[in-house]
Amino acid sequence: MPRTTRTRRIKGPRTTRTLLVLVAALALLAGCEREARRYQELPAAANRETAVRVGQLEPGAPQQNASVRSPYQDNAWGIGEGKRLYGAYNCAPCHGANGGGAIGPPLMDEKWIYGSQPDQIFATISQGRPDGMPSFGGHIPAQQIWQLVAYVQSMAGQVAPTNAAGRNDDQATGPPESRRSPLVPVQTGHR
Amino acid sequence: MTPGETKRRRDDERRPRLADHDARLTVEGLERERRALEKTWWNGRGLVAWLSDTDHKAIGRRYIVTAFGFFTLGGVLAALMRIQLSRPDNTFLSPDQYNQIFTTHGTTMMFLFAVPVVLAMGVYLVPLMVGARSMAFPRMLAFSYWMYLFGGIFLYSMFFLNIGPDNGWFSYLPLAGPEYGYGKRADVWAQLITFTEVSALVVATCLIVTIFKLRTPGMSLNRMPLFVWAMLIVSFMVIFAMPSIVISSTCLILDRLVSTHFYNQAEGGDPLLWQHLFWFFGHPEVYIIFLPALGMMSEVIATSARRPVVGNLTMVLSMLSTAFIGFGVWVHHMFATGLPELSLSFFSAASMMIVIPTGIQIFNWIATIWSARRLQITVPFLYMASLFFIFIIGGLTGVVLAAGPVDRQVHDTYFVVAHLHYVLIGGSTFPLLGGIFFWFPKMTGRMLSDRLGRASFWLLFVGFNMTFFPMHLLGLDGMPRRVYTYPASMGWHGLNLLASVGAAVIFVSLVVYLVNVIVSLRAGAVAGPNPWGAATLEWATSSPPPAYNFSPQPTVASSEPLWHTELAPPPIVGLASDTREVLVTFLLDAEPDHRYPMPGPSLWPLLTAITTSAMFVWSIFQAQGVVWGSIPIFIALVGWFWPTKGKKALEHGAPTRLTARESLS
Amino acid sequence: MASSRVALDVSDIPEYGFGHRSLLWWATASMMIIEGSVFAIVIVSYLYLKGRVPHWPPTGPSPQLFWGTLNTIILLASCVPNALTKKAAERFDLAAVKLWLAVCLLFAVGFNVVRFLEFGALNVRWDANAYGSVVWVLLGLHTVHVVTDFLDSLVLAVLIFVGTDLNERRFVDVSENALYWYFVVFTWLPIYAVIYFGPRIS
Amino acid sequence: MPHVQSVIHPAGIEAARASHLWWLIFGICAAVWIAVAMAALIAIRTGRRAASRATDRQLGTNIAVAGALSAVVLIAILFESVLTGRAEDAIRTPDALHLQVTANQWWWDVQYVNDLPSLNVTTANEIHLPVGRPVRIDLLSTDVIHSLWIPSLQGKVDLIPGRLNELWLQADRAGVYRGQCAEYCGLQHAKMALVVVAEAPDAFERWLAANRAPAVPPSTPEQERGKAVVERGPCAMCHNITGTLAGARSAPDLTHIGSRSTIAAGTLPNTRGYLGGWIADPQHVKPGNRMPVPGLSDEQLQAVIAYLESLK
Repeated sequence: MPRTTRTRRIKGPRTTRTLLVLVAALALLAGCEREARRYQELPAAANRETAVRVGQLEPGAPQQNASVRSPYQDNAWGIGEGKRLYGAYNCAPCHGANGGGAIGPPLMDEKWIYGSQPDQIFATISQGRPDGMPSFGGHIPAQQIWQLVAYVQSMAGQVAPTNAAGRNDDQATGPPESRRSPLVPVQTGHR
Repeated sequence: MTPGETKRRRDDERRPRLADHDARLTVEGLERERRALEKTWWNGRGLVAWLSDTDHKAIGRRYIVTAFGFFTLGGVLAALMRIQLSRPDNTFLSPDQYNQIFTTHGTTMMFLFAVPVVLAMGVYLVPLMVGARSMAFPRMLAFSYWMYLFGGIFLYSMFFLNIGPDNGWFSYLPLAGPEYGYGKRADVWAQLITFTEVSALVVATCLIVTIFKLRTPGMSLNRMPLFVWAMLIVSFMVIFAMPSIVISSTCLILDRLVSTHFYNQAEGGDPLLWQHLFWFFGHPEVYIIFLPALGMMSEVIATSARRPVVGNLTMVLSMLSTAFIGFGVWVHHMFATGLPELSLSFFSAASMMIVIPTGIQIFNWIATIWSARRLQITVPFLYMASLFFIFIIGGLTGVVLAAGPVDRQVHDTYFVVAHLHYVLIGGSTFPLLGGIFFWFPKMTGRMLSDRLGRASFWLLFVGFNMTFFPMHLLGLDGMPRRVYTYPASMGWHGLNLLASVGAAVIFVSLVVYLVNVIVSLRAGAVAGPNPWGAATLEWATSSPPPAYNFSPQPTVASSEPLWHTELAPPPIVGLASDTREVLVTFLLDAEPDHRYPMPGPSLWPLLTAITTSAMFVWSIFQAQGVVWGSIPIFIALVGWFWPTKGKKALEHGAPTRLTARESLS
Repeated sequence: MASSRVALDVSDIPEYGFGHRSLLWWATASMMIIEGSVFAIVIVSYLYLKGRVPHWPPTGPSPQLFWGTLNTIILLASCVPNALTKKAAERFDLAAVKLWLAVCLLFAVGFNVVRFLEFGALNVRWDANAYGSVVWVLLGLHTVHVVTDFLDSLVLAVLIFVGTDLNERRFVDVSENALYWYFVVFTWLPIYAVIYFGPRIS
Repeated sequence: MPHVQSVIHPAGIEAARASHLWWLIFGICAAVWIAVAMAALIAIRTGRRAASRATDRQLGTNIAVAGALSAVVLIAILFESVLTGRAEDAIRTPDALHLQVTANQWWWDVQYVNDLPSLNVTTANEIHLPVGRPVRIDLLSTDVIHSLWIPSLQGKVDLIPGRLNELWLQADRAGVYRGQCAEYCGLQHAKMALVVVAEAPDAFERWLAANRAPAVPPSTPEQERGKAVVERGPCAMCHNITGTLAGARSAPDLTHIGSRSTIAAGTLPNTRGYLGGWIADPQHVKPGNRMPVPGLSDEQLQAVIAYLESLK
C-alpha cells in the first residue's frame, strides 16, 4: 500500500512537470508571436515581391502554393497597425470601412480577384491593379504594406480570431475582424 | 402543533448549563479531551492532505507566504524600473518592456500583495482573537486561497510570455480597449482582477461570519479587539467596493471580446464611465489596505504601552467614518478630466475631511504611548511608530492632492508616486512588517532576532525615505509618471539616481528581514504562549496553536482578558471532540446559541478552483469558454456539497494518510 | 484558564439554528449584498449612459413588454410555493418540503424558459450601441442568478429526495435557499422596471 | 535644473495662483508634521519613564481639541482652494486668443483658429503665445486619452476622445517653456512633449503671419530634389506641406518645420544632424512611433534634409 502511494507520488510530479514544460513552450511561441512589437526590423519574408498570377494555367508545377508566409499574419500588433494604416492611407473610401466594398471590391468576402496568398496581396497593394487600384509601392514602406496584408487577410477571416482586431471606438459596422468566420478563399480572376 | 414544531420549541429552550467541579475539568479529563481533539482536527500527512487542508492557520500562512512571494516579484520589477530611470535616456529597458513592467508592478502590489496579505493576517488571527476553534466556511477559505494563487500564477506566466498587461494598473479606456489594446494583454489584466475579486469577496464573507457568529461567549461587540473591528469594517468595504470593479472589468472584457460599447463614445458609451467605476472601487481599495494595518497598530501599541488604547470607542467610530467617507472621494482621481467645478469642490471637501478620523486615531495612539505604563520599544513598536513620521507625510500630501488647483498641477506626476508610496508603504507595509514580527512567535513558536530586526527596520526607514522623498521634488519640477525615460536636459537625473540608490537600500533591508525569518525558524529563541505579554485571546493558547486553537475554549469578561486574569470566566466544555464542532453565538452579546460541525479537509475546493480558473482563462480567448467552461465548475461544486459517508468518517478524525478518494468525499 | 474548576457546559444546546442564528444565513446575506450592489451599479451605469444621449433607445423600438411582464408574474407567483417550502422546512415537515420544493422547481423551469424568450424581445443587439450593451448585461446578469438558483435548488431537491445524511441542518439549507430565491425575485423588480420602462419614461 | 517645466516657477497667472496655494498648504502641512512628530517623540520619552499622570479623560479632551484644530485647518485650506478655483475663471474673456490642440499618439497638432478658416494656422508640437493675453485652448483627441500640461503656465486638462475640454491660460513672462503629455497614452507617452514660446505681442503677430504663408519654394537644386522626394516618396502619405503635393494630415504639419526648435514631439533639437538621424531611422529614437523607416538612399536623405531645413 505505501509503495503504490510512493510510486504515485514520485511519478506524479515528473509527468506533470514534462506536461507543464510542453504547455509553457507552446504558449511561449503563441504568446511571443502574437504580442511581439516589431517596430524596426523588416520581418524575414518582407522584401519578397512575386509576379501576380491572374490566370489559373501555368507551365509545370503550379507555384501558387509555394508562397511566402505573411510576416504579420500571427502578430496582433502588426494586424492592428495594418488596421490603423487602412484608415490612414484611405483604403476605406473604396473598399469600405470594414472591407464591405464600395467602388472597390469588398475585402471581407471569400472572393479574391488576384489571389488570397500573402505575396499576391502584397503585390496587389504595391503594384496596383487595373481599373483603379493605385500602386503604393515606393509610397508605403514594405513593412507597412506587410501590415496591411495581414489586416486584409484578417478581414476575410484568414487569421486566428485571437490575433485579429476587435471593434473600433467608432460607429458600429458589423462584426469586427476578430468575430468573422473563416472563409475558404476562391480566386476569381479579373472579370 | 406538528411534531416538528414541538421539536423546534423544545430545541429553542435548550441552554448551556454551569458545570461545577466536573470530571471533564480535572487535569486528566482535559488531557483526554485534548487527545481526542488532536485526533479529530488532525489533517493527516502527505501531498493530498496538504492540498486538502482547510485549517485557517495553514491557509493564512500560505496566503502570507504567497503574498510575500508576489511582493518579491513586484519588488524586482520596481528595481528594474529604478535601474532604467537611474540615468537619462537610458536604454536598459525598451518602452514596451517598461510599460509591461510598471503595469505588472502596480497590479501585483495592489491586487496580489497589499489586499491579500492584510486579509490573510485576518484569516490567521481573527478566529484566534475571538476564541473560535475554526473559521466559518473553512472550505470556501481554501477555495479563495487557490483562486488567489492561480490568479497570480496566471498573471506572471502571461507576463513571462510577453502577454503582460501594459496599460497601467488602472487600464484606462480607450487605451486598454479593443481598438488600441492590441493582443490579449488588457484581457489578462481584466481577468486577473476577476481572480482576485473572487478570492477577496470569499475571504471577506468568511471573516464577517466568523466575527459575527463565532465569537466566544462573553466577547460582546464592545469587547472585540480593535484588529478584529478593523477586519470587520474592511470586510464590509470589500463587499461594497468590489462589485464596482467586477462590473467595470467585465464590461471591459465584453467590449474587447464581443464588441459591446460601454466605453465607446461613438456609440453612446463613455471612457469616463470606466474611470468613475474604477475609482469608486479604487479609492476604497486604499482604505481596505490601510485599515487592517491600523488594527495591527492598535494591538502592538497597546501591548508595548501595557495599557488599552485610549478611546476604544472613538477608534472604532473613526475607522467606521473612514470607511464611509472613503466611498465619497473617488472623483479626486479625475480632477483633470474637465468635470464641472461644483462637483470638484464637493469631492475636494470629502477628500480633506477624510483626514480627520485618521488624525483622531493617530492622536489616540500618541496619547496611549504618552500614558504608557513603562513603554517597551520593541521592534514591532518601531515599525508602528514609524507611521507617525512617514505615513503622516503621505496623509498631508493627500491634503495637497485634494486641493483642485494644486492637484491639476501635480496629478500624474512623481509627486503622486511619492504620495501613494508614503501612504501605502508607510501606512500599510511598515505596520504589516511590524505585525509579522509581532505575531511571528505565535505562528511559528519562535522569536525573530531583535538585532537583525532593528537593523532591517532602520535600513528600511532610511532606504524608503531616500527612494520616495526625492520624488516629491521631481514631481514639483515637472516629471510625469509612467515615463520610461527622460531627457538629460530636464535635470532630473540627480534625484532619480538618489531614488535608485535608496531602492537598493530597501532591497538590502528586506534581505536582512528574510534572513532573520529563515534563521529564526530554525534557531530562534523558543517563544512561550505570550512572549510580549499581550492582552488578546490568541496569546492564551500555545505557540504555534493546535489545529483546534483552544482546549478548553476560553470565555472572556473584558476586552483585555489576559490582563484581567482575576476575572477568570468559566471556560467552555461540552463541545464534541469527535467532530470538528464550533460554538455559534449570538451577534451582539455573544451568548451561546448552538453547536455547529465544521467540514473536514477536502480536495473539492482545489478542484473547483482549477475548473474555475480554466474557465476564466479560456473565456478571454473564446467567448463560448464561459458556457462550456462552467460545466466542470458545476460538477465540481456538486461534488463539493454532496454529502457522503466519507465525510462522516472525516469528521470523526482523519485517517493516518488521507487518500485522494477520501479527501474527495 | 484550564485551572478553573467551573465551566460552561454547552453539550446540551441544539446543533442547528434557523434564520439569522445560522452561519449560512449570514453567508447568504453577504452574497445578497454583493450581488445587490452589482445590480445597483449596473443600473446606475444604465442611467448614466441614458443621460448622455438625446434619444433612448438611441435607435430602434423599446423592448416588447409581453415576455418580461409574463416572467415578472411567474417570478412573483413562485414566491408562494417558495414561502411554503420555507415554512415546511422550519417545522421539519419533510413531505411538505418535498412537495413545495418540486413546485418551486416547476416555476423555475418556467421562468428560465421565458427568460430566453425575453432576450429576443429586447429589440436590440448587445453590439449595436451602448444601450444594447447595458440592457443585455443587465438581463444577462439576472439570468445568471435565475439559472444558478434553479441549479442549486435542483441539487438541494435531489439531496432531499435521496435523503442522504438528512439532519436538521439540511432543513436549514432549504430555508436559506428559499431566502436566496426571494432575493432573485425581488431584485428582478427594479431590473424589470429599468429594462422595460427606462426607454419609455424620458 | 532648467525649470522650464516646474510647478513652483510659474510664468503665468494661473500657475502663479496654483503655486501660491501650494506654498500655503505646504507651510501648514510642514507645521502639522513637525507638531505631530514632536508630540510622538515626547510621548515616547514620557511613556518610557511611565511619567504621565494624565487620566484618560484629560487625554480625551486633548485629543478632542487636536481633532477640532485639524478640522479648522482643513476647512481653511478647503476655503482657500475653492477660492483659487473660482479665481481661475477670471481670464475667461471673449477676446482671448483661440487655439485648438488635438492630441495624437504621440504628437500634438496645433491650430490657431481664425474666424476665416482660410486664415487658420496649423503647426505641431510647438505653441507660440503673446505675453499678457488670455488664451483659450480647445482640447481634442483622435485616439486615446492624453493630458496637456504646461506647468509654467497652468495645470493639466485631459484630452478625451469624443469630448471637448477647454484649457485657459495666460503667459505673463516671456520665455521658452516645455509641456508634456501627463496621461499615460501608450508606448511613447514619455516622448510626447511640446515647446511653448511666450513672446511679445508684435513678435507673436510676426510669427503668426509667417506661419500663415505657404511653404517657401526650393531655392537650390538639392532642395528641388528634396521636394521631389518628399512629394513622390513615403513622406507625402502622412505629412502636409502647404503649397506642395504633400497634403496628408495624419502626421505633423511640415510647412514651416525649418523654423521649429524641436522634432519628434519635443524629443530632439531641430538640427541638421538630428533631423537626418530621425528621418533615417525614426524607430531608433522613438521605438514604436508611427513614422516608419522610409528607406531613402543617402543622397535622397541629404536632399530631403536640405529641403526641410529650408522650410522656415
